[in-house]
Amino acid sequence: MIQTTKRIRITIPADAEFIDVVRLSLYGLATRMGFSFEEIEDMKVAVSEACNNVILHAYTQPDEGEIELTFTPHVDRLVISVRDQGTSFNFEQTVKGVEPLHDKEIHELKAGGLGIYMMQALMDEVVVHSGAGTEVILTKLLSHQGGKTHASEANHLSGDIHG
Amino acid sequence: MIQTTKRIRITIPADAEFIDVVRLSLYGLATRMGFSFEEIEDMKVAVSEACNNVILHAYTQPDEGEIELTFTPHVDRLVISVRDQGTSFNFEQTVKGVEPLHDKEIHELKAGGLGIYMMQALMDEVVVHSGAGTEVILTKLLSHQGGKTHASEANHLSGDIHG
Amino acid sequence: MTNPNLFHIHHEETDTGTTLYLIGQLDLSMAVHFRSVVEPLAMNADKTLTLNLRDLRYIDSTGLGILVAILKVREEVGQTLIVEDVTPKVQRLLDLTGISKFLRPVPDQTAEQKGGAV
Amino acid sequence: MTNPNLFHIHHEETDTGTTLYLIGQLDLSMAVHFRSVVEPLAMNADKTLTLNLRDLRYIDSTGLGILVAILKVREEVGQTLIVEDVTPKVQRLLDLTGISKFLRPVPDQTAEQKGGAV
Ligand SMILES: Nc1ncnc2c1ncn2[C@@H]1O[C@H](COP(=O)(O)OP(=O)(O)O)[C@@H](O)[C@H]1O
Ligand SMILES: Nc1ncnc2c1ncn2[C@@H]1O[C@H](COP(=O)(O)OP(=O)(O)O)[C@@H](O)[C@H]1O
Repeated sequence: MIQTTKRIRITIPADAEFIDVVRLSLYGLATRMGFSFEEIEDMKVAVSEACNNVILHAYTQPDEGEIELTFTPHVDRLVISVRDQGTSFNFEQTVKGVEPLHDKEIHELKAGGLGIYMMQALMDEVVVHSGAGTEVILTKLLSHQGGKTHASEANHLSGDIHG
Repeated sequence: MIQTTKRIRITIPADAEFIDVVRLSLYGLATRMGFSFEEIEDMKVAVSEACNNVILHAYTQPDEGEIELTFTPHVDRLVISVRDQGTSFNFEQTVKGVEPLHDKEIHELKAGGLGIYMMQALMDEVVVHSGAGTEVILTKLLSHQGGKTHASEANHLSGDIHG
Repeated sequence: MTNPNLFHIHHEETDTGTTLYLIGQLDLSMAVHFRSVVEPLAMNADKTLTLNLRDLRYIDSTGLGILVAILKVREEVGQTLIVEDVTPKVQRLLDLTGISKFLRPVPDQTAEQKGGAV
Repeated sequence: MTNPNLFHIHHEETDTGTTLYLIGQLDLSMAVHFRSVVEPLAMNADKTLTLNLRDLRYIDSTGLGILVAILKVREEVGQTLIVEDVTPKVQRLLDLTGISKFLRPVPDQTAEQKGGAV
């Protein structure tokens, strides 16, 4: 029903107050595509992590820049791009240091550094382009084992009569 | 908390499937601004009417164009612009014919023509620019008689401890 | 676990009447579907037609326009349209547009509180 | 009638301990506020500190990072952090990041089903 060439673009100020609007939009699109609630939660967190990073790391002046998001629904996946025009960073270098806390002792813990790890753990693909600013491209596949849920979602989409 | 110069821009395909995403974004922004649920419902309907009109009337080719929305939060109001690049129309002329069904008999009823009437009834101000396409600018004031609700909303916004 | 906003229709049929429960958001994306379901039922003069709006979370001029069209069809076949369990949110739009006065409320439930539809 | 997503904290104090109910979405916009509330409590070694997450609808690395910071503070003052009524959604993120193993579940409620936190 939602075709592959169409997309939604959302631009928000690089301000944490606006990230919830992005999550709500994502929720609206993803339910219509037939994603399960768990998949949608995964995407909400991953996209928020990308936005958090723009707000925390991309712009030197607080409340200056913008975050540009593009949601492109495909038949079998949702591709989400999160772009900023801020200072860039070396993703390959950074990603090497990225790790969860499973093997740590409590005194070794640091409070930060979980964002990129979570994006990678929650999405099927994470690609980062850094140059004039940063573009993070997050991809989530529509799972096929979830076919039952999706069929019933699709019913609601096409509005079939129940009962 | 949400400052006056900031704004959210959302571009969707001129396709009814995507309007719910706009309503969800609006809900997210408007609750944070402290609008009451009734005011938010009013805005959801009004913005949807503007989007419906783009989809139904602006573009000759179905599924061709886009709808560009801008949400600009001010201290005392939310201003929403809904723009298309489609065929324009004479708003002043059209608005004269706009009326609700209160004084009609059942056989006089027509199924259409309620959209502009509802926008005007539900918003505090409706301005339409027509030229290369159409821009509908919808304004809703943060009501002051609703101060009690807003104060408690604002508490949640600033995250005050309850209890 | 489904998105409560996605529109669907629950259909209940008795010997004397049909009740459609409209669930979720009735907007432009669902208008064609809704119309295709309700119009044939509206043309049947032998049965009452009731729309239960308890779980209708959203409606705009698209859905209201279909209600108007259905009202006219019911009038033509010498019947009425019963609309029940209207939430305040939806009632407000029915009042605003003037559609309320054409709807026959269910006597026992809504007549007194809503007051005075024909 | 409030947006259930807007974050706030409900605070319960007894002679022996403090329980904070985290309600709504804990994201970057609420991180500073949450930290300012929870950190002073974490430094108090004389009282237990419990976070009730029953109504926590969303958390991301921002909130999880504060949990980690609080864990460290509790460790330093020779205490633990009790986290109770964790929903599956939040549990998943605690497991994914490896934070689970540092949290002490409430014995009677979550010990068996969640299994094996220290
Ligand atoms: N959009 C961005 N612009 C600039 N730097 C970034 C961006 N995203 C991530 N980074 C860099 O990558 C690092 C790791 O990010 P992350 O894993 O999310 O953890 P954290 O944000 O807690 O440091 C950041 O500290 C930052 O230096
Ligand atoms: N964005 C637009 N582009 C072109 N024409 C428009 C647009 N919006 C409204 N119109 C014109 O105004 C008329 C009245 O609109 P409205 O009151 O919403 O009722 P309806 O859409 O049911 O006709 C439409 O029929 C159309 O001719």
